[in-house]
Amino acid sequence: MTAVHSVDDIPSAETVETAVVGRTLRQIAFNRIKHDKVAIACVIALVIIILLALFAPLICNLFNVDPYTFDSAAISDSGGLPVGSLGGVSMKHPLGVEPLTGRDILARLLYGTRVSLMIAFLATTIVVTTGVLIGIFAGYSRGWIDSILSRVMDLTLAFPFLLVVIAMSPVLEQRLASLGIPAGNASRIVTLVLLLSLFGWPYLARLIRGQVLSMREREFVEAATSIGSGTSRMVFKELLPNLWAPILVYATIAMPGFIGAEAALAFLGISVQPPTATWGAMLEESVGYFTVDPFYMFVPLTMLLVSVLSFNLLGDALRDALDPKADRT
Amino acid sequence: MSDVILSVKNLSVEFATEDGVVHAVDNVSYEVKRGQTLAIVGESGSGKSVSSLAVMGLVRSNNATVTGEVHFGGQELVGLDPEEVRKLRGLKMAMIFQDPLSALHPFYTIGEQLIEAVQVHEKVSDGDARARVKTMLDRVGIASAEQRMDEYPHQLSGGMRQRVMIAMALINSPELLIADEPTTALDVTVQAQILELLRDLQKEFGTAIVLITHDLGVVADMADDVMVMYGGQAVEQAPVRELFYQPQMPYTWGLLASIPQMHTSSLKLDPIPGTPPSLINLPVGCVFAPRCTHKDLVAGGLCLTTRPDLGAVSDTHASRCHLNEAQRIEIRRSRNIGKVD
Amino acid sequence: MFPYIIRRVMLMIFMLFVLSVVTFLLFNAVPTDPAMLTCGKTCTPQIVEANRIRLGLDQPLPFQYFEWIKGIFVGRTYGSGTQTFDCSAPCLGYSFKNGEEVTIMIKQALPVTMWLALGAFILWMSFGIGSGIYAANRKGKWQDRTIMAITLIGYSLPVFLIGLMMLIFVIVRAHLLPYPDYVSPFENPLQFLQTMILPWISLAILYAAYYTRLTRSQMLETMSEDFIRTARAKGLPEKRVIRKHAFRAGLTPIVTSAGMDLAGLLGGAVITEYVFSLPGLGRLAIDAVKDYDLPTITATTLVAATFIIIANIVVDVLYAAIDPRVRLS
Amino acid sequence: GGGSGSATGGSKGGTLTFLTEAEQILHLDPQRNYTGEDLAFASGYLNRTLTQYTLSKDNNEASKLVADAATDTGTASADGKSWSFTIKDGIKWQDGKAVTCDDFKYGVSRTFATDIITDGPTYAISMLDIPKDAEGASVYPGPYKATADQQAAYDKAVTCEGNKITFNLANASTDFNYTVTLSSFAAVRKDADTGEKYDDTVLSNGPYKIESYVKKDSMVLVRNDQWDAATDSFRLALPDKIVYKFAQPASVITERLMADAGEDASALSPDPVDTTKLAVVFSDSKYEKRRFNEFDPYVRYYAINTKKVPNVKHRQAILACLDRDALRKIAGGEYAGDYADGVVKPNIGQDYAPTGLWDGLLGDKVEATGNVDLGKKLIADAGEAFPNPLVFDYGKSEVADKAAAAVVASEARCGITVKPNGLEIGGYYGVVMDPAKQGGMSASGWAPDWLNASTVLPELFTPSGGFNLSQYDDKAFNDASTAAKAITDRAEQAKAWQDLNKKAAELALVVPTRFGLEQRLTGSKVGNAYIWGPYGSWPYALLSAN
Amino acid sequence: MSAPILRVKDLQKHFPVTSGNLFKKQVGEVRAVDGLTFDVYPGETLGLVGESGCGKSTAGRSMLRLLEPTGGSVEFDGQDLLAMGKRQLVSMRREMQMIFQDPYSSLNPRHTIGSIIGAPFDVQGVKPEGGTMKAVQSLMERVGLNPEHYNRYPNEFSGGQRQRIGIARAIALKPKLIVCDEPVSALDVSIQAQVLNLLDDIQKEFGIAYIFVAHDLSVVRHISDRVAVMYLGKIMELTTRDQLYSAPLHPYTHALLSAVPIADPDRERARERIILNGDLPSPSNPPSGCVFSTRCWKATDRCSSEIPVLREISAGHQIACHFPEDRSSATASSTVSGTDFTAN
Ligand SMILES: Nc1ncnc2c1ncn2[C@@H]1O[C@H](COP(=O)(O)OP(=O)(O)OP(=O)(O)O)[C@@H](O)[C@H]1O
Ligand SMILES: Nc1ncnc2c1ncn2[C@@H]1O[C@H](COP(=O)(O)OP(=O)(O)OP(=O)(O)O)[C@@H](O)[C@H]1O
Ligand SMILES: [Mg+2]
Ligand SMILES: [Mg+2]
Repeated sequence: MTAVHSVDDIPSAETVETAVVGRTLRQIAFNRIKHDKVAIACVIALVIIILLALFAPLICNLFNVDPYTFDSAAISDSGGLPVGSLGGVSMKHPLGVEPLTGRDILARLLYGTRVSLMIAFLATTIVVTTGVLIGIFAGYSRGWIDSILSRVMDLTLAFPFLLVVIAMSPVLEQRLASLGIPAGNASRIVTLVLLLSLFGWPYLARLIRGQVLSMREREFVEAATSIGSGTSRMVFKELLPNLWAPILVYATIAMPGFIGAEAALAFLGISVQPPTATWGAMLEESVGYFTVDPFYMFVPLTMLLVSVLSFNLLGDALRDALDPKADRT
Repeated sequence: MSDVILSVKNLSVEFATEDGVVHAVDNVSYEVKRGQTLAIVGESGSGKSVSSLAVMGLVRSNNATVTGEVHFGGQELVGLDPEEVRKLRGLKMAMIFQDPLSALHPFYTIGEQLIEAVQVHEKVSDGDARARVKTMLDRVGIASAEQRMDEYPHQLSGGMRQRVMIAMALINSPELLIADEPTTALDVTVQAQILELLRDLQKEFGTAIVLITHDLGVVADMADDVMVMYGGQAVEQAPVRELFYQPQMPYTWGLLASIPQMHTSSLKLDPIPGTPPSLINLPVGCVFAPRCTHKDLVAGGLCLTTRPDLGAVSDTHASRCHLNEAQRIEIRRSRNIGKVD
Repeated sequence: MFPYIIRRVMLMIFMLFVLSVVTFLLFNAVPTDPAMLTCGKTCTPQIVEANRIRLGLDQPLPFQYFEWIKGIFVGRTYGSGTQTFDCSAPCLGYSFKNGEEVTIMIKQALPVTMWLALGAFILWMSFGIGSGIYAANRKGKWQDRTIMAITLIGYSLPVFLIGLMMLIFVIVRAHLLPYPDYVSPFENPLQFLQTMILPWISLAILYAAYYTRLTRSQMLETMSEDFIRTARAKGLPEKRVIRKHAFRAGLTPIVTSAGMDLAGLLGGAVITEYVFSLPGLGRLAIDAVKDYDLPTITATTLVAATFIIIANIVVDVLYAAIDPRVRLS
Repeated sequence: GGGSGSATGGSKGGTLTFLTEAEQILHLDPQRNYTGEDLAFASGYLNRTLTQYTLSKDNNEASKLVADAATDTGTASADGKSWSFTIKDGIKWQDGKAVTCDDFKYGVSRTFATDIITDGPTYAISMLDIPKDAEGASVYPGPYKATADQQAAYDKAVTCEGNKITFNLANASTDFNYTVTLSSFAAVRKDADTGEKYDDTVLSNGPYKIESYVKKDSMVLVRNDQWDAATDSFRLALPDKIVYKFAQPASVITERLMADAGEDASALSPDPVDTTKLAVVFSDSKYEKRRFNEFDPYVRYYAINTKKVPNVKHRQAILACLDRDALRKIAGGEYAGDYADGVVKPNIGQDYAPTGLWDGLLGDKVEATGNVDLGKKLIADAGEAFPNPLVFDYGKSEVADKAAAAVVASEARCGITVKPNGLEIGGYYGVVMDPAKQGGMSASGWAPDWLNASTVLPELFTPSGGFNLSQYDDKAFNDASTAAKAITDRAEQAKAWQDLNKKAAELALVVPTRFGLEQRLTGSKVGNAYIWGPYGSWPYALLSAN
Repeated sequence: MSAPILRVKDLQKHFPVTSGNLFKKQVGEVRAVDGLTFDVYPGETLGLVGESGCGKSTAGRSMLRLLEPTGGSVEFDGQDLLAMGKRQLVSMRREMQMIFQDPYSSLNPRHTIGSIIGAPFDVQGVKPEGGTMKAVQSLMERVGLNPEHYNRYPNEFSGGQRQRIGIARAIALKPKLIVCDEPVSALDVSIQAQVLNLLDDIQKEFGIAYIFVAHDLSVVRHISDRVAVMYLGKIMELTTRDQLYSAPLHPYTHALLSAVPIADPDRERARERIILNGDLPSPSNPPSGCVFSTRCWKATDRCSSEIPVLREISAGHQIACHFPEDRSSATASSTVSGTDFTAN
């Protein structure tokens, strides 16, 4: 006789438990990151840098330094180089002083960190949000909306970034002024962030659009339709959660990109206005002193290198950790 | 025995992963004779592909360890200079992979890929190689081969691609052909064409075939001998008729009972409950014990504590099970499995 | 193929049109009065007015735009009275600031930038691809780590810093090369090479990192493809598997990036040109922007954009050449 | 050593190389050239002027005139309203044609075409006897679009009789022969005039001619074989070839000159030594013979816009509060120069006398770091609130940005809110010369066009001056200045200028910051290098490459 | 018999083949589904078989208006589905559900099982008694999943378990019709059997009608009441299961049935086989006349010029062939194995 197996024979919970040791991608990724020494080091470095930036005023108080005070005593009267070795490192100025002005490098570095990170962070946030939203929208709508959005992306990408940024900063600043944001550093930062974002979003939007196009073909999207889901549920609940991996990876790579862009713009003299410090501005200035006061360059360069490396390596680690194919033949 | 072209002894493959060591293949031994077909069946993930890749020397990930012996045409392959193994691959032993679209390079024409397979082993002029490829494509039933040779894989249908894969494998008339689920991606009508082709070619060249599949119908059609794998182990090995008519192992029974029969009228299927084991934490006892509905028949919970050996049922038939012969016959009779006299 | 290219070129012309309008508007929104820039230190409002009329800046914007477009196709005449001069087609405008036809300036600057971009491109591509493949084959081993670390550091360093440091160490300090002094390669090949080698290297350092990483990840990706297993099963030697099968399959994104990057550089490698005093397009553009030299800005922007758009087309055609699955119709 | 050779030292031959950060010679067109270094360069090599300053390391000696294209240093009519010069025979253009009186006359006429001939000095317009219209512009619009009537007006003011050129002036001038040292009074041949484009292609009548000129890249000068040394007692023309390399990064120029390797031994720069390397260059004795540290002709100052800050106490407060010490340190400390006490610099000679600006002229002594108490007191005395914010225009550069920061910080001590307005150098004067756009304070610098304060005080502080950034218009001051110009006794005139200078200081029309010093470096093979007083430049006519 | 729950008439779905970048233009079309007509009654299972790519999934989707059909009509529960507005359609989806082909891609990997199975309640605004959570857990229990795994993610489950999640989602709102798109083809034989049994039980319990899409004839035979055989977007034969398997009339059905290997060596090797020549033609360029004519061993000139219509040949037996043939007797008489029937 044929034994009748009904649903009751379906494996009990216990067998499932032992049979499938499944973990979510998030858990797997977290686990992989936890075991990745490089990634951990990066996270620590970034946390330290961010803390330094957040608590800049506090730390400066602690050392009794500030980024704007000129200290004529700390520099020589002939040539304006810092007095003392290692760029004027002393009790009073733990990381030395800036040539010509005697402003404290530690303080400038910390406040510069704030500005640089803020620019990079804001730009990344805007780029990621707009890029993701537009990318999802284009990919999900397909048809003429997609065509138009894609052309806009092409067009934006076809603009020579640096030129437009340089030319547009004064214009934008003026517009902002008419909106009530007075010219000055606040508006400079806003301008920079807006311009960096303006040219940053199409890359991500394209990436996301591609992902969405292929994800649309996955059946869970259709399954969502089949139960009657609307567009907003589709975009925010079904698609978006599946895009975190590329978004996260992109964001960690974009951050250092923007930090570097700020430095390049500083070199061309269109970053934040002095006396406000940024990493880029400090580096740009210190390059000239490289032969006579190498320590001056060493300080911001180290910061830049550490943060760029950390973000990039972390991005790599994340990508590896989030890659379901990793470590398989 | 000169007849034996491939003899595998105690082959094990382990992968070190972040979750632990995966025992993908565990002490597997088998032999294949010239002109004969060995079918390997078993559930998904039971180590069928990995064991064959190990034979071909294609288990290449950094985290893999291959142990055991692989005698091929009188040569020991495990531990041999990889360069020597490479020279055998494609020439003396060849393999067909499961998904013919992803197994063919999308950027090269069929002709280029086949000609390369000829020229890597032999100094042949382009013209000669091309002629040989054309003959082979004709042989595997590709119409207007000359023209097809200049097409890319995506321009061919699934059946044609699989034929191209077969042509590629057979182009140097290998002594051994490993076919890893060669028809899973195809539908039945094309599958029938392909199997027919394999059979013809085997007759012609006397090639030994290792056929991996989970379709017992295909096994019934093609195989001389069968090896059933479960959880990385060979759980039953037998000539094809014995396996279908006198299966000795509960997993094999489960497999046979799960198939909806085209020509019988059983209305309710008899599935194996549960899911396959994790290859990292294999059960201490019989690997199949957690899903086995008959383990209670064995006294003292032996099934859960002691792993059964691959015991000989006859000269040619072996299985891993603690049940005694009487119990097996009784169960098969009650479940109507195989032919019970 | 042909109809495809024709369609793409039409699309390109359309995009260039949009671009030219947008640039024209953008830069006309700059708050500085270009007429004023023509009149120098001893400026009076009368002179400004006179110049405004002479340069046609008193005309309404659409008319100015029309004149400008006309100039490109049929040439135009500037000035009035006895002091007129012809600017023959393609007339990209007349730079008030430099007192020169923009077309001539671009003709002078373009070859410099082109050589710079091409040389750097060849360098970084060969290095990036080579080391990427090497690293991929040694994934996780120290060679892999070292290569990735070195390229990342190269990528993190601001390009002005790399350039200046090389200039100072290689030329000023070690006298390994003469000072950069651009000549055409047809005029003096040796001097050309001596001048270009450092700019090439510093640009290559910047870009190589990305290509190393891209190649590496592409290789890792393709090496796990089934057709690689097939190639091995055929008995192909490993070298051939990598070069002919794996690399070719992963080439598409590399080609895309390469096309875009090369095109971007052809629009001007601003900072490198600055550091090494190369009279290229980037400098021309940036200087024009700083001087609010509208005709030069508009023209350079368009030239740069044209490169990018052409690169897009070329990349797409190459795509089809590499990947037979891509159809261009 | 090379740098201190006598005026006739150095040997012929070789290539002299100039390295500069600039992207071009600002203007080669003689009528548009108005920057000291470029004037010296062009008149040293390409165009001859009627008169020249003496080539001498000694400033007093150098301020004396010598004849160049003219046979002597000019003859004034008795009323001082007409000056004539006779042009030497044998002076030729590079194409072999003789340089005539008409060429000089034509050259001067170009100055009037102010729409095309921009940036040049406008002395010809203000001094020549040509009627002005209601708005004060000359009725003569220059040679390009003059009607016959207009041209006739000019032809009356400048006349040629054979080789003798005569300038008829509107007002008496005792030193018009100094004025003509400016290349805006140099010759341009009518048939060679290409208008706006002449700036790139000048036809030379000097010892060299342009072989190639690519902006942002280089300019090469080679010998002009039509130049006859016999007609020229001013120029030595020693190098065979002169190469100008543009657009070099500042720090690299200094590094190269310091390294002094290969061809760079015959190189020098019109730019100052990069501030970052000053300390090294001036402390290491190996540079001793080829480094120079001299006063340049400039006074650096911040003009205070009297329209925006009308209250003199407020202006004085700005002066009192400023930390000039920080500014000087930023500019290089002791290498930046001395604290200025007015717009007239000591190296002008007799027209200078200390004004005592910082020693009580404002009511109390003002230290270099500022006198905050005094500043606060002055604001309180002003009787009204300070018109905050004070927009501070300056041309952007790294150093200027830092200086602006110092200005902001130090003025803040007195409650003055300075709003820095960094402008691209290219558009700087376009903004600040426009009263509608100028801020309350604008950074600038001024050098006398010749060694007479008449080229300083009236220019800077009267409406008729060309550079009145202070927007100052005071009847008494205007009259005093016009009167001073007309004084024929030089000593008496000097006294008048001294008084006016002190007056201007007291009125706080500008914040004088520094009497500029300039540091330069040459390669070791460069001969006859020194800093030539009149232009604060190299003595181009003398330089040698070996 | 009661009224059909689903009436499909001349259903068509053509996909445009486009080219161009900015301005797309259609250069051809893929006739994925080309005129299907059939009814489905409450509680019955209609099997839909055919080679891969013959348009089964497309047909299933078009019936539920997950794809907008190009032509034809679909009447669900007496209402014209194609005339419905978006709103109405959404609420209609309560009654008709789909189980998707691929258990791996049909579950959103970033959602927990609980939220996947609970989604229909959410979306349709249905508040089950005792709360969604409870309803979901009882559903999980019903399909044989441990309710405690409510918060797990799909990747923690095996293929069979995932397919059950999909089933649970489909039956959550107790619909009247479920289109099962190859629910077992991605599964192992043993797991496949589990799922088939489950579907069977659920049908018995709720009286749901199934449209069961598959290409595996043995599976279809196991579960269906009636079977439609498709080839290149068209129905070739539609009849009851027993009729189809015992007395097929269409040559294509013959070929299909004969190609299924039997898991029994003796019978398998003795079986008569029809090996078709060539591959499935491209649906964007289908053969003229009878679409099967290019591979049919009985094809004549008529076949390649005249399209055979689907007609009722006997009660409940529809066929689209010019030369129907009952080979059940022939099979019995013929003992030739491996006969190679070729077209030309
Ligand atoms: N590189 C690897 N690292 C870790 N585990 C691996 C690796 N390659 C294969 N495995 C594991 O080895 C086991 C056996 O895999 P194999 O591919 O041989 O299964 P199979 O029997 O061929 O299954 P299927 O029928 O699905 O093809 C699987 O559990 C698989 O996950
Ligand atoms: N979105 C689409 N655009 C264009 N063609 C499509 C689209 N979807 C399906 N097709 C085509 O329609 C035909 C039928 O596809 P469908 O998926 O319905 O086949 P199927 O019978 O379900 O096959 P399988 O058994 O492989 O699932 C195929 O040729 C397919 O290529
Ligand atoms: Mg396998
Ligand atoms: Mg389907």
